[in-house]
Amino acid sequence: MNLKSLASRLRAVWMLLLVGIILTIASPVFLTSTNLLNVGLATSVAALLAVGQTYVIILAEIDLSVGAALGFSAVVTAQILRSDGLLPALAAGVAVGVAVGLINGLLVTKARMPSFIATLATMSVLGGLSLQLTSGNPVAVTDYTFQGIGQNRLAGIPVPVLIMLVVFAVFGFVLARTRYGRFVYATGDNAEAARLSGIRTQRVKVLAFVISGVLAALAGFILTARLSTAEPTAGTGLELEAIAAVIIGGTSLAGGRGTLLGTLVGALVLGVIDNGMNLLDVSPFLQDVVKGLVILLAVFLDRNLDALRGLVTRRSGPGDAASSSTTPELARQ
Amino acid sequence: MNLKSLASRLRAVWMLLLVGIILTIASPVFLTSTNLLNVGLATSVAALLAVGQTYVIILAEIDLSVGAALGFSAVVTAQILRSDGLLPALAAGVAVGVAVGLINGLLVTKARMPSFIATLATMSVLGGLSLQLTSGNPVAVTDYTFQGIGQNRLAGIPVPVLIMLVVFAVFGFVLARTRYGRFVYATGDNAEAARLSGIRTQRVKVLAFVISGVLAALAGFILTARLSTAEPTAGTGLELEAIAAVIIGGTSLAGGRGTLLGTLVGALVLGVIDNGMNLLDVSPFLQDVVKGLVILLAVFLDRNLDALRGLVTRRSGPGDAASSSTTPELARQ
Amino acid sequence: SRGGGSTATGGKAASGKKDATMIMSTLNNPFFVSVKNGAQAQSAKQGLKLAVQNADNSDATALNLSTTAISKQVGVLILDPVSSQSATSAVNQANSSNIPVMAFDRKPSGGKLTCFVGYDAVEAGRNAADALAKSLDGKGKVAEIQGILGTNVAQDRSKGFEEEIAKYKGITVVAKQSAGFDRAKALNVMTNVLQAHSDIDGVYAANDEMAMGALSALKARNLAGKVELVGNDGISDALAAIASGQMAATNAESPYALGQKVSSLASDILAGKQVDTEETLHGKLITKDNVKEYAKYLVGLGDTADVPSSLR
Amino acid sequence: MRIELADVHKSFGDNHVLRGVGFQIAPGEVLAMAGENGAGKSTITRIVSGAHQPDSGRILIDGTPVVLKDPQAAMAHGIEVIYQEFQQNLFPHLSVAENMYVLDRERRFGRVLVAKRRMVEAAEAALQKLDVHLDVRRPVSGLNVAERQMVEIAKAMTHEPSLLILDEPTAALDERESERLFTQVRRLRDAGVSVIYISHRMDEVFDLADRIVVLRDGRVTLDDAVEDLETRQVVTAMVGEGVDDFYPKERNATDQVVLETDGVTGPDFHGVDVQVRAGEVLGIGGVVGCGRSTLLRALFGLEPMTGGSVTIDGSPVRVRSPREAIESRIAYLSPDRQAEGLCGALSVEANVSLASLHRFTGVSGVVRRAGERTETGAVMTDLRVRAASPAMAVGSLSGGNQQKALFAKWVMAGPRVLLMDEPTRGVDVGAKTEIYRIINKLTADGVAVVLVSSDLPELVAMSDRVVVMREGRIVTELTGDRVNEQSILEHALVGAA
Ligand SMILES: Nc1ncnc2c1ncn2[C@@H]1O[C@H](COP(=O)(O)OP(=O)(O)OP(=O)(O)O)[C@@H](O)[C@H]1O
Ligand SMILES: Nc1ncnc2c1ncn2[C@@H]1O[C@H](COP(=O)(O)OP(=O)(O)OP(=O)(O)O)[C@@H](O)[C@H]1O
Ligand SMILES: [Mg+2]
Ligand SMILES: [Mg+2]
Repeated sequence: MNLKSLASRLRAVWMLLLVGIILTIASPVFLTSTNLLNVGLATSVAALLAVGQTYVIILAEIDLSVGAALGFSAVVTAQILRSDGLLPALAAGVAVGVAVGLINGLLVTKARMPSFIATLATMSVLGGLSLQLTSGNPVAVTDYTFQGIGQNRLAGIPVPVLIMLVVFAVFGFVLARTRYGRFVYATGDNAEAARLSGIRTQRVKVLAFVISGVLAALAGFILTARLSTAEPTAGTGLELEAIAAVIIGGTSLAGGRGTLLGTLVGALVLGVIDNGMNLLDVSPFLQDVVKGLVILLAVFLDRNLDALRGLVTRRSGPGDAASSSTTPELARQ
Repeated sequence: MNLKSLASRLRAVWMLLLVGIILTIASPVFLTSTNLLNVGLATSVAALLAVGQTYVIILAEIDLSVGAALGFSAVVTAQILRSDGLLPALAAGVAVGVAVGLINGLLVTKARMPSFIATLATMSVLGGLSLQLTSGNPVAVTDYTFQGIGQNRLAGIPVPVLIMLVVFAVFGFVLARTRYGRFVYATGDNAEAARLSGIRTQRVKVLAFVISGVLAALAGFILTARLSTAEPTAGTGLELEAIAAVIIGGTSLAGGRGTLLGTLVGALVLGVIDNGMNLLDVSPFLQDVVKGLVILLAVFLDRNLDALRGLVTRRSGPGDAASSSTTPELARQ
Repeated sequence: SRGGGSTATGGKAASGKKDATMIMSTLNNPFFVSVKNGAQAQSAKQGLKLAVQNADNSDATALNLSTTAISKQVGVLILDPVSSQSATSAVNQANSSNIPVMAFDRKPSGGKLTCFVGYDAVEAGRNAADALAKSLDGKGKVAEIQGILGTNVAQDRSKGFEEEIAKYKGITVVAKQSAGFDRAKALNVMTNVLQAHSDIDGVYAANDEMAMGALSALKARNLAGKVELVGNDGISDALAAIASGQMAATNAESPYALGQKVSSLASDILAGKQVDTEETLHGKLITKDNVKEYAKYLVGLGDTADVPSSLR
Repeated sequence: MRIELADVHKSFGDNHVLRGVGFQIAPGEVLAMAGENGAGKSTITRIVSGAHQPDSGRILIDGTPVVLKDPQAAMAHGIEVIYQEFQQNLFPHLSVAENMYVLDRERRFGRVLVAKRRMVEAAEAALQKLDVHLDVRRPVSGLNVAERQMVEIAKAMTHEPSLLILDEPTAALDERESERLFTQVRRLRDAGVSVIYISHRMDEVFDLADRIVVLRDGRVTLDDAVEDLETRQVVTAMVGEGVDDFYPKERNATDQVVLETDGVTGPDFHGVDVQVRAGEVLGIGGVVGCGRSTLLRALFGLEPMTGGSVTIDGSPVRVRSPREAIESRIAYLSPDRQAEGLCGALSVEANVSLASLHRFTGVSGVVRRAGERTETGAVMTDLRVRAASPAMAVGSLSGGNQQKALFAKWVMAGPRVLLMDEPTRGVDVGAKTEIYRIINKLTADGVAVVLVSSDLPELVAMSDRVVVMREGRIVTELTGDRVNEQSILEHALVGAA
């Protein structure tokens, strides 16, 4: 978008490189192509959720329902796959995603509910529906074509990784280069000004929630195909993972700022941490500790690199630090 | 604070009454004093977390670490209780709460990290530490006095309920009537304007996180005493319950607005829903669905009661709806 | 039956009550769902009004649910404790309200139980260790995939497994990672473990859900059936995997049978009959040799949901 | 375009703001709208722009009744608005160019995809017309108040409007920029565009308008061609009484130096030496970007000071934060009341007492509400803050009343030094006079005042002494008769582009 966001992207990339270099030294296996593809594969599901989440967060909203939406659309897809075949199943899964997104979007815009609580409630509803629909049992998937979405490779690259890259490219392009993308930034930056400027801010928001819902369904396909099973509780907790990826990637919860490239890097940072800890056989009790500390370090560097650089070149005074720390609030209107 | 917030408190009370009336009709047991005290008892732990969360959310921040802080301080307290007795144990538990709050506060202010990701990371760290400290095993508590915190009654009222009421009274008073409370509202509404008025906004925030940490420790005492055991994973998920209570109680995630009375009512609404579904033997899979729907309804009514009333008295046009929906943004500057 | 010696009667059961509340530690797991199904099927047969509640793995929720059930004066309170220690409060409360209380799966560490019925989780870990060792002929490198840390089952199964596997000098545990009883997590964790230890010979997963996730990871590397995989529980997918030779064994603990047992005990208590105070159920090691037989046994119980269609 | 309002009513809750407003504008006419703070001018603006709906009444465009249900509907009729508050117009994190073409209704820069380079070029060209030179790729958050105002104006001009509404556009502009704006307004008028121009500056109103409508308590109290009117009549129609003396300046300066700076240097100013005496008002003149605002911010601890020293009452002070400034009894009235002045959701009362709350709290920290209410009430009455209730949210006051509430906060803090940047921005003539009286009262009590204002008559009338800044340095000091608009402008502009 502009220089500032470019810099923040690059910063996230630095973090990724830092973690990557440490792991390359610590584990001989880390920097092999199979392992890196594993990271991509493990990241793909949360990363897809993070794409929609980025749109929603740039709009100064949040979507906590993505994990549950993933689970619900996964079980619906799997059940229809058993009874009616591939295409109806895929269509039904996408329809669930659209419906969930529409409902979230309308609750936030028309019913004027804070997105945090609205999507927390839909998360609860969808989680319950998934269990109800399946009586709590996983739904096995034997369709060979469908499994391919998760298990095949194209030119040596796992299909989920390809899907992830295509989705990031397409939605990144939409965000950065289209009118709709500009409306997303403008509405998130200052919803009132956007409305008065003639932007249909409610539609912009509803569409973002729909994107989030559809990508949750797509993520559900991948996860189901990888496991050959749809689990009603499959997405539990993935919403926090996705949100963390978005924020680590430099998008501000206050809205108006962020890039999809940052989100991709954020998702990869999280994936690399998990992968690295498994490779190094870090004690499972300590994994949460390490993960938390690495996230803290990453975000700390991201937010303070300028200030730290300033310290070195002695350009910054107390006023600078204070004024930049208040920018997010200023921006909130 | 002002008329508007008073009205919103009352609205939350209406919701509570509505749910209560329905349950009184549906279940003969609901409106008995033992059952109502059960609701109070069941609510007390999440409600304490919601008190600190209210401060933090009015400051336009969020504290996701409260559940993990509860668990960590609980296991520390229980371990020291076994080795060194009651007072050192309580002191250690409180010290953990203070330390967690300080760390969160400094991460958000000095290290300028978004509170969502900072407290998500501390949540992960604390969760891991609890497991590490206990090797994943619960720590039994046999101290009779300590158990009394959770299991005794005073004048027929369970001690946790009394503690909850005292905490709400004290912190409600602080928020509504003291200088610090005023600073919390001002900083949450417009941190820059507050800073220019001479308020040390960073201290205000740090103190709020400390309050949140200490109340998490207190909630940990109660839970441990009730269960006669400290579980490393005891607080998991309670942060979302607490945040939901705060928002249902009318506090805005955008900051600057909210009351503790609202939070108490919000927590009770959630407690009553749970209690009611159990009394009515709602199928466990459907409970999540019902709970989500009731939350949606409650918040919808809370946010739209004025507009609905306007529809009835025919005073309001479409533009009004729009303008009141934008008031929060306008008000935030 | 095989349990402990003493017996007890259900106190005030003669009051003619016909209802019971069963508080499950979780329902986000097919094992517990099947327990619930078994219990409900059996109650329907015996005319017992059974309410099932879900504590969602939270001690606090479990306690709150118990308190509510006790103030409703249910005929029998049935607990599936989230953890042994934390269930004590609920048992004590029920005791002082003279409500008969029974527990299954995990035994509360205090209070007076009318009866307890359950599988031995430490033993489950041991059995799995023995089965794994046997299929590896006592030597090789293995990985352990643990459940949700901090839960009783995860702790006990891990303890049993580690104690037992240590007895086999030829076997080294090269990786020990948690996948939270979750299939998708196990897939990622196992993929990474295979990356670090490509020469692995065997895997123990603390439940079959994770075993299935691990199996997906093995399949992706064409190692299914080559790396010995042992799980716990005996869910339908695991039975199918054993039948097809992709999995070596599982320590099956029929949840449906457990549920049935719980309901019939509750009915006995309400009817004032004598019941054993303690009944430990033992898991059954299922391998390719006996998987058909076990499937037949389950179908006989009426538990078709836990039998893969290929074995019905 | 001919637009007519007939019997328009609007209430916010119990506050009946518009009580039957009616007037019309002809094509190619500039209609000036004047009225006290809170009279309802901005509310009319928002109704015509589709942002608010009237409770009753009609709007006719070229004789046909229309319903302007949202901003899009108004825009479809070619209605463009420059709102009073920046927050209603701009996107801080978007670039200047994106701000200007955010909607791009005509899809000049692509139907779906955005042609960024062409957009940047168009934005540069549009600003050029206003003689504004900015890097249009920079985010708006880096601009100062005047620059933002110019961007807003440019944004409204990007569409060829048939009705342009400007709600106090010059409140943040200096003479030069205002003049450029007027040139554009006249150009549009000559092209047949209708203009509604809202201002509290009578000279501008008479300079620009063809007709004047005065609003008082939600009713039109005067509607006449400008040739038939005198300033006096307009003011009387606004405030209900004659204002004889706009600038009731009292000379209270003493010899005792309160604030002294010695060679202070900061981001946009260098080697500034000023002395302000007790009871004195020191005006600072200069054009946009001369560094005077930054100087004030630095004195209040909001910008780093890299050199020089500051003394107050003879003792050196080092101010690194607003808090330290307040402890040294320095007060600062920010020109940006939205971002830096008020807590919008808090009550008027809580805002006014915010900087002096310690006076109403003991060691316990409990606020003595009664004392607080009495004192804030007194200050608010003095300053004529019009609020339906002191407990209402300050954000729902009219713009001018918000400004007065902000002023009240600093009066109440009892400062020794009062730094004011555009203190009467958006304040009506009657209330301005009140603010000047308050300044007199403060100086009589020995407060040292520094006044930065782009309202030159105000600066001339209210200052005892004026220093003029150019490119971050003080270029001259004017006293006595030399304090006049002519010489301030001369010194401010010499050598400037
Ligand atoms: N959104 C709102 N909610 C409640 N009251 C409002 C709102 N907007 C305006 N008002 C009230 O309407 C009245 C008129 O305000 P308006 O902004 O139209 O005045 P104005 O004539 O533009 O004043 P100024 O010269 O100070 O800008 C004021 O009393 C104000 O408090
Ligand atoms: N927050 C900011 N970020 C970046 N640049 C700024 C900022 N504020 C001011 N500037 C720049 O600093 C320079 C000095 O601005 P300053 O506000 O001191 O001028 P001024 O003479 O007081 O103008 P005015 O009379 O309009 O208030 C301007 O070029 C402006 O663009
Ligand atoms: Mg106005
Ligand atoms: Mg200025």
